[in-house]
Amino acid sequence: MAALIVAEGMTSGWNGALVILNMGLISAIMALGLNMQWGYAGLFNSGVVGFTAIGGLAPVLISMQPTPGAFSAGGWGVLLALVVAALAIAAAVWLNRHLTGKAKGLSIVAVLVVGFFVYRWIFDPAVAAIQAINPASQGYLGGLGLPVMLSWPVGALLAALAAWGVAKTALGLRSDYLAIATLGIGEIIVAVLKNEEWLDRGVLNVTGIPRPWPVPYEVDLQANPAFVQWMTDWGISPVTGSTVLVKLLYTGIFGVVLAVLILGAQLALKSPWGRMMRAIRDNEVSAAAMGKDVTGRHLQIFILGAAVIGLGGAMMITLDGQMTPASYNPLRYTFLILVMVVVGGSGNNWGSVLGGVLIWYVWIKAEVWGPKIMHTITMSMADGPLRQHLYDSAPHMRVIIMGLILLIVLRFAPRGLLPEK
Amino acid sequence: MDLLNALVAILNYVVIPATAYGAQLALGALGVTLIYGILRFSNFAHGDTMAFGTAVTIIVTWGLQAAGVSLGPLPTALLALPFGIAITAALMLATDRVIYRYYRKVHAAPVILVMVSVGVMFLMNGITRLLIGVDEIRFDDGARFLITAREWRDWTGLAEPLTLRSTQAITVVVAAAVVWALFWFLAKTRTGKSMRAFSDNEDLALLSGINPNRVVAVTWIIAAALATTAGVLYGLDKSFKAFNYFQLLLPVFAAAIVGGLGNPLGAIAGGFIIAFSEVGVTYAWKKVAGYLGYNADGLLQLLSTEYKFAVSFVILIIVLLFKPTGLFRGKSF
Amino acid sequence: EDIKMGISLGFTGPLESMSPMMAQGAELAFKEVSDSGKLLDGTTITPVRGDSTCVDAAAATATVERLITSEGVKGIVGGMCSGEAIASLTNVAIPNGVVMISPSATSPALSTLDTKGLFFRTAPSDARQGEVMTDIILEHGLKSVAVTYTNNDYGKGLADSFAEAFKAKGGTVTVVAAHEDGKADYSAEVGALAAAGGDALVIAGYIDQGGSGILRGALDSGAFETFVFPDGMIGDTLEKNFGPEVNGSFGQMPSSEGEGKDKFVAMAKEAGFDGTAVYSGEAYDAAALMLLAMQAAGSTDPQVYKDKVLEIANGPGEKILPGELAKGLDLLKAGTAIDYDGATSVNFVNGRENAGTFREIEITDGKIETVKYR
Amino acid sequence: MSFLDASGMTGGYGATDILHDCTLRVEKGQIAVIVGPNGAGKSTAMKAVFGMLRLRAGKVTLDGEDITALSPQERVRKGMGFVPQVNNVFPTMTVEENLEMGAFIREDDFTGTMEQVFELFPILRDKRRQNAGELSGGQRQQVAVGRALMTKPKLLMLDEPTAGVSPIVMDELFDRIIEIARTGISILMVEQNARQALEIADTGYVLVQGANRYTDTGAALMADPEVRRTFLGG
Amino acid sequence: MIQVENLHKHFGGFHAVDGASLTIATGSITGLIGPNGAGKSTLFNVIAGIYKPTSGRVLMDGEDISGLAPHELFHKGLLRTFQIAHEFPTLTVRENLMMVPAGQSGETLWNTWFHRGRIAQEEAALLKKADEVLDFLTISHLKDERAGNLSGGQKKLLELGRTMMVDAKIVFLDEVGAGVNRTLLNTIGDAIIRLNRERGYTFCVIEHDMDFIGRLCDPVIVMAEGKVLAEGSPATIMQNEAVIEAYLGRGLKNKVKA
Ligand SMILES: Nc1ncnc2c1ncn2[C@@H]1O[C@H](COP(=O)(O)OP(=O)(O)OP(=O)(O)O)[C@@H](O)[C@H]1O
Ligand SMILES: Nc1ncnc2c1ncn2[C@@H]1O[C@H](COP(=O)(O)OP(=O)(O)OP(=O)(O)O)[C@@H](O)[C@H]1O
Ligand SMILES: CC(C)C[C@H](N)C(=O)O
Ligand SMILES: [Mg+2]
Ligand SMILES: [Mg+2]
Repeated sequence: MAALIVAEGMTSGWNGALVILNMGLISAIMALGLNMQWGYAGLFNSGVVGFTAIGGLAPVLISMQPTPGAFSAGGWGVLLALVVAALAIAAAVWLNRHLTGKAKGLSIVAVLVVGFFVYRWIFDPAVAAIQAINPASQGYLGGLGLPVMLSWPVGALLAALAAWGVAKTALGLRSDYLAIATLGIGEIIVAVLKNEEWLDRGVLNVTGIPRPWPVPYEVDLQANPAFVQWMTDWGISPVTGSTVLVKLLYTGIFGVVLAVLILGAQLALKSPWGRMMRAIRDNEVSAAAMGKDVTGRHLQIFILGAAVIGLGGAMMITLDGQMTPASYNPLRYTFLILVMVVVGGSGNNWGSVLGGVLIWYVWIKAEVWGPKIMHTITMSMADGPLRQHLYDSAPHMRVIIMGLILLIVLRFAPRGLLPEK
Repeated sequence: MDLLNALVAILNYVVIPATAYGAQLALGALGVTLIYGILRFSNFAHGDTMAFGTAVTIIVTWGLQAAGVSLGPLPTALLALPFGIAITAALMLATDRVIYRYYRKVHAAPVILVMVSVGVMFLMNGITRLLIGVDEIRFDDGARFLITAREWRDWTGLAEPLTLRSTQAITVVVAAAVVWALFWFLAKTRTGKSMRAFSDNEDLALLSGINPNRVVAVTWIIAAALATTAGVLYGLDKSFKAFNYFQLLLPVFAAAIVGGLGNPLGAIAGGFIIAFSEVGVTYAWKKVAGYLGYNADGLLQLLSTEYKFAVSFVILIIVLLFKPTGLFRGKSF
Repeated sequence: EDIKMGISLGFTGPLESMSPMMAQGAELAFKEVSDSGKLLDGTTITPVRGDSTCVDAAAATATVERLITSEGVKGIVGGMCSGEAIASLTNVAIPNGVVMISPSATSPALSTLDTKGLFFRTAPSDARQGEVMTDIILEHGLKSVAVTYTNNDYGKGLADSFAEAFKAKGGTVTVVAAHEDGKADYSAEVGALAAAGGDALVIAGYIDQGGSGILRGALDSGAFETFVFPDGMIGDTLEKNFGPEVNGSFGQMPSSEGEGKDKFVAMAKEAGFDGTAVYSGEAYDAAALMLLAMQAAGSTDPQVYKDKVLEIANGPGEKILPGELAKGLDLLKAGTAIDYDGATSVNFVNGRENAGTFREIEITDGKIETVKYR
Repeated sequence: MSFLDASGMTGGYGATDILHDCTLRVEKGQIAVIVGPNGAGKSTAMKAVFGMLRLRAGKVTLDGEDITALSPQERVRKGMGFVPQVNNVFPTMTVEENLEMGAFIREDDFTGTMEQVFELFPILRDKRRQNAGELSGGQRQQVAVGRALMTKPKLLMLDEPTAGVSPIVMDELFDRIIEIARTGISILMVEQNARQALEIADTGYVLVQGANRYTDTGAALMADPEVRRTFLGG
Repeated sequence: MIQVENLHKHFGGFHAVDGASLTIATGSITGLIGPNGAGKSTLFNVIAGIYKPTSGRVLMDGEDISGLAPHELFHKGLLRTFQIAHEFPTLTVRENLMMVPAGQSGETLWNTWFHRGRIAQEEAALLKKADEVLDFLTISHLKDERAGNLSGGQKKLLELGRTMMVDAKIVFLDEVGAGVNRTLLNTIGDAIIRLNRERGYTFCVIEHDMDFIGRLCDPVIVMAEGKVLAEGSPATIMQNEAVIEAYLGRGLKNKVKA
């Protein structure tokens, strides 16, 4: 794995290699999160994209500067509206518990409908007010202007909250129902981030998210004579030097986070807790009969996994320095992560790390290999529209390669490259 | 107060589109339900199967058009459909042979098969794009309308337009035919019964002299036929774009589950429930209300269209919470 | 010495049909200067293309990252679409201190963004287009319109600024609704628009994308008869797929007339592409401006020449048109000031963007006809 | 030569063999019973005879014809019927449909046979329209046997037909089995209610760890104190 | 110990348990027999919290426990085995036992990170206990085997063993005998009796093998069509005409086959 990255560095430049490695580490973290849900507990979560996205919201809310006047204009209104919505739902749930028969259905519907209209009535004007503020570059609430590192735990928290909501509704369902349900939830979360401009400027994207503490900006480094001197001593061009250094710093931070997560996960897995989880995965009914609170544990692990995924999401946005909701698509953020877990070896934390970095590497390189493969395939062909067509569609080799890897692993190493034990 | 116009408005913007859409979903859901009922897993690749089938059909259509063949007023694609089905079925059978069969042999857990189908999804996803690219393609020819807005206005002199695209009519007719055929097959024919038996208890089916490979093959063929038909109708009515078919997965599954996975009747009901609520909930009732004598300044839109697909999902959850096996009791193992 | 210059445009994606002509425009300028051999005593230029996809901000960022860190370009013509442009600008170009001049990113956001003086655009802001569109519509005697926009910041920015201007001039906007690109079915969206009603429908979208879907749906269901098309909707796809169906509809796009334009079109013809294509001239000017600025600054270092761009663009001095870049370089070398006018009568307002003139068009018997420039 | 002759069967599910040179024979119209400890390989042996298990060695002949290479379906056509130990009905199909499925391979008219089955198990006639899944343990066993009979088998194989069945139904079943045998059908069955089973058995096999330990007439085995102590629970 | 009061469980229109009332005395080994479909397993499932009763109550030591979740009942000392064995296939036999006891501090994440020491101790204790149980059941040689690879009877033993890992008050056994070799069944019988004597477990046993019932159980309760048909000592039950009619029968009609 390390060898791969080094080789990459040698062949196509350290910048490129580090870019891959950094994103690889983040992918590893996401894979770790999914592994907790799928590997430990056999919960099929196909809404990873959603939890990633909502985690990514945190850096915006935490580290961006607040939009002057936005809060007084509509912030409170929005909050109030959300509270109303929450209350309405809570009320509905309460009624669902404490009423029976016809009265139940009617009253619940009534509460929800009324709640909905009150909500819209408060919500819409508030939003309009916020989005009216300098829509070109702001038009949203903005953040709290705090250091971006803070947003990582917050991202985890947001994802955990979302997961809690999901779990409450969908965890009761059978495995593949859960898969469909989470698939939908993922889509919805993304849709919200895309369309609620007051929150994150939606498709207008939030850019210029500040960098975490130790990481400097390339320009400043290049402007800093000491650094330039230092680099020239080493015989490296300041530009290359600065860009590489920045990426290395990220690598360091991500590495630390990953290490901590792995440690925690391993300790948990190698203990009665892990044993219990495997038991539940094996046979829920008798686990319950043996006094294990199956639903409770599922809730716990689902939320935990989601939190880790959210953390990864927040870190990714910090790395990108921008939040672009339109770029969250399930193929890339749900199913690719799934492939990482399965290939690495579901149930095995190190497997997820391996899978994360490895698959990400392949995913990136596939873009380059695609055309090459196509070239070799079409070599024999006579020049013509067909060959041209195949050549143009080379990028799609990427998905095909992924599919093949997944299938081959499932077939010949069903328990992954690093099996559970 | 102008009931007539209100009615026409609803027809034009809700009933007609929703009916066509519903029929398309129903067909998709039937495929999903069939595979679930008989092979016992949720096939994530179904959306992309629809895409593949449609892509093939489109290519054949182009061929026919180039050869100057046409069905007059009807879209040439209908002529190409059988070819599309045949090729898709062939691919399905091949896939089963190289991939799924093994997992049946080792009696893999359903959720593993779901995972496998994700792999297949990736593959078909890529293959389809290799085949026909990512761009939007319209392949409907022949007469585009049964009723156009202008004609309608001239006939009726109503303010509200009403249009009926031939593709919409075709969709409904074809869907109805297919569904009828399928039910007749499952209920009456020996093969159909043997398929039900197989879905009930695979090993025992074996002991009764039912050839499992044959059942599975037939299942895939039917599934391919359903998927392709659904996909082509959808593409005719709207347009073909590989990625959209992947996104169809959610409403299709929602339909199947709402109706009760494994239950054909449910799939159809589910299809229309989903379609009508999607269109109805996101429709702006302002105009209709206006005709009915209430002039709103708002749009009277429950949910902005950006959240259209969320509807199908919400319904899914609600149904599952109150009826975990769907409206029509589906298989629950 | 040989330097590399980047071209970051959406070669794939919703505007893939538009970008080739733009790239060729830019490359035309680079070639012209290289061949002249007059830039900083004989510096030659190698253009490097990169795909910005026009929609995927992340992808665009990666592309520009590549252009700058591994290719080491000295300046970039692009990005193409506003969102992607802003993203790559703030995340890569500014941190690395490289100049970006966009030929087509028109979102108002770019007028106010803090860009450390590294960003310019030869296209006008949509704020302006909004006003122009308002005037045109009112002159057609239409008082109330519905607006739909492609759900990105180009669409949103344009829709907003138009709605503002239109209301200010006494028109009524019945609804401003977004549509997502790349959906199969827009009946719901059209239904909503129809419900809101209006004399015409303004489609601030992309013709190779959702824009078509909306237009198709609106025509089929008979919801609207007259349509208004901004820049993103005006292309041969419009003539090809809709033609006569949209007779009587009209619109406008950034484009200028006059000697400079004609010269450029002629040169383009030479080089074998259509110079009248949208934003092609803008691309030529973007490229030319950077090179001339280098000459004026006597350096290819973006940090240095960025300060010269404005004075080159706005004069005072001798007017320079397409094809006269060599002359311009000479003058600058001699230390005489020039006023680059280029293909789009370049004249930068608020320090970074072209004031821009617009071409008003109308569809008559299925063809896009120029009405006048304004 | 016996009607069914499965000799020297060796094989298993994976790497390790379960059966070791195991031999089972049944004469025409007679009843053979297999007993033995749990995990001895009784069910495995049955599966092997029915071709649901790849054998590494040994051969199976039916009525003198070598059927070792045939697939289960083909064996069904050769006149073998099998009632597995567990889930041996089609739960969501009606009793009648279950029987129909039993007759799947038959091209001729099978209403006659169905009548016979109803004669044999009268309860099934009343429950013919009910889903097999909603029957209780004993009733299911009867459906299962009925299903197997529909193929008009020459050899009927039963794996623990009386497991979890109430005494009265168990006697009922054994009576039926005897009657079936009387109609000339050979019967091979696994039983844990060994005493009752051996009472009606012509031949008894005691299987231990996949190999024949004792083989004799039912009565003789019952008499053998060693067998009683170790396998019949004293 | 357990009191069932007029319990009903309906599946759709079908009354699987139809007003059953019965008492299981503390310290007894109560047998529950009855025709197939009498509702025995359903009754078990209701008592053990798998199904919610349609109506009626279940009392444990006078406390109403109807409709409690299985794991809650477990903590009250009510355990059950299943008609079809429900082991944890991928866990080893030993792990199958060790995971049983409730309230292991190693089952809360926090402790797994910050109280490793305590966990280690507990584990050691559990291990010891598990091995004792395995000896008791005479299957020590299987302790590191994956539970999935055991044969039917061995799984039944394991099920029984799990109940021994905690101090259960009452254990419900559903058809331990079905498909179990008679000799082995006797071993299980002995185990049950010893548990009852030495540890004071109360048992409720469903079984169709009358020898087994006769040897273990007193009293015996007979269910039919969801109701209690009769109750009493094995001897009396076996004489009871109704029971013979509905359940026991009169042996084979044609003893010797011609
Ligand atoms: N599907 C399987 N895969 C692997 N091993 C199996 C499988 N089924 C059974 N075995 C093993 O084969 C051996 C014999 O199993 P089999 O079911 O034939 O025993 P049996 O004599 O039928 O026992 P019982 O009386 O409990 O049914 C056992 O050790 C069991 O663990
Ligand atoms: N989930 C269910 N749905 C419908 N009917 C059911 C269900 N479970 C059990 N039944 C019915 O309830 C009745 C009692 O079933 P139960 O399993 O309790 O019988 P039992 O006394 O355990 O019989 P056996 O001795 O064969 O196990 C049976 O007729 C069965 O068909
Ligand atoms: C090519 C143009 C349609 C791009 C558009 N003006 C934008 O800023 O996104
Ligand atoms: Mg067996
Ligand atoms: Mg039972």
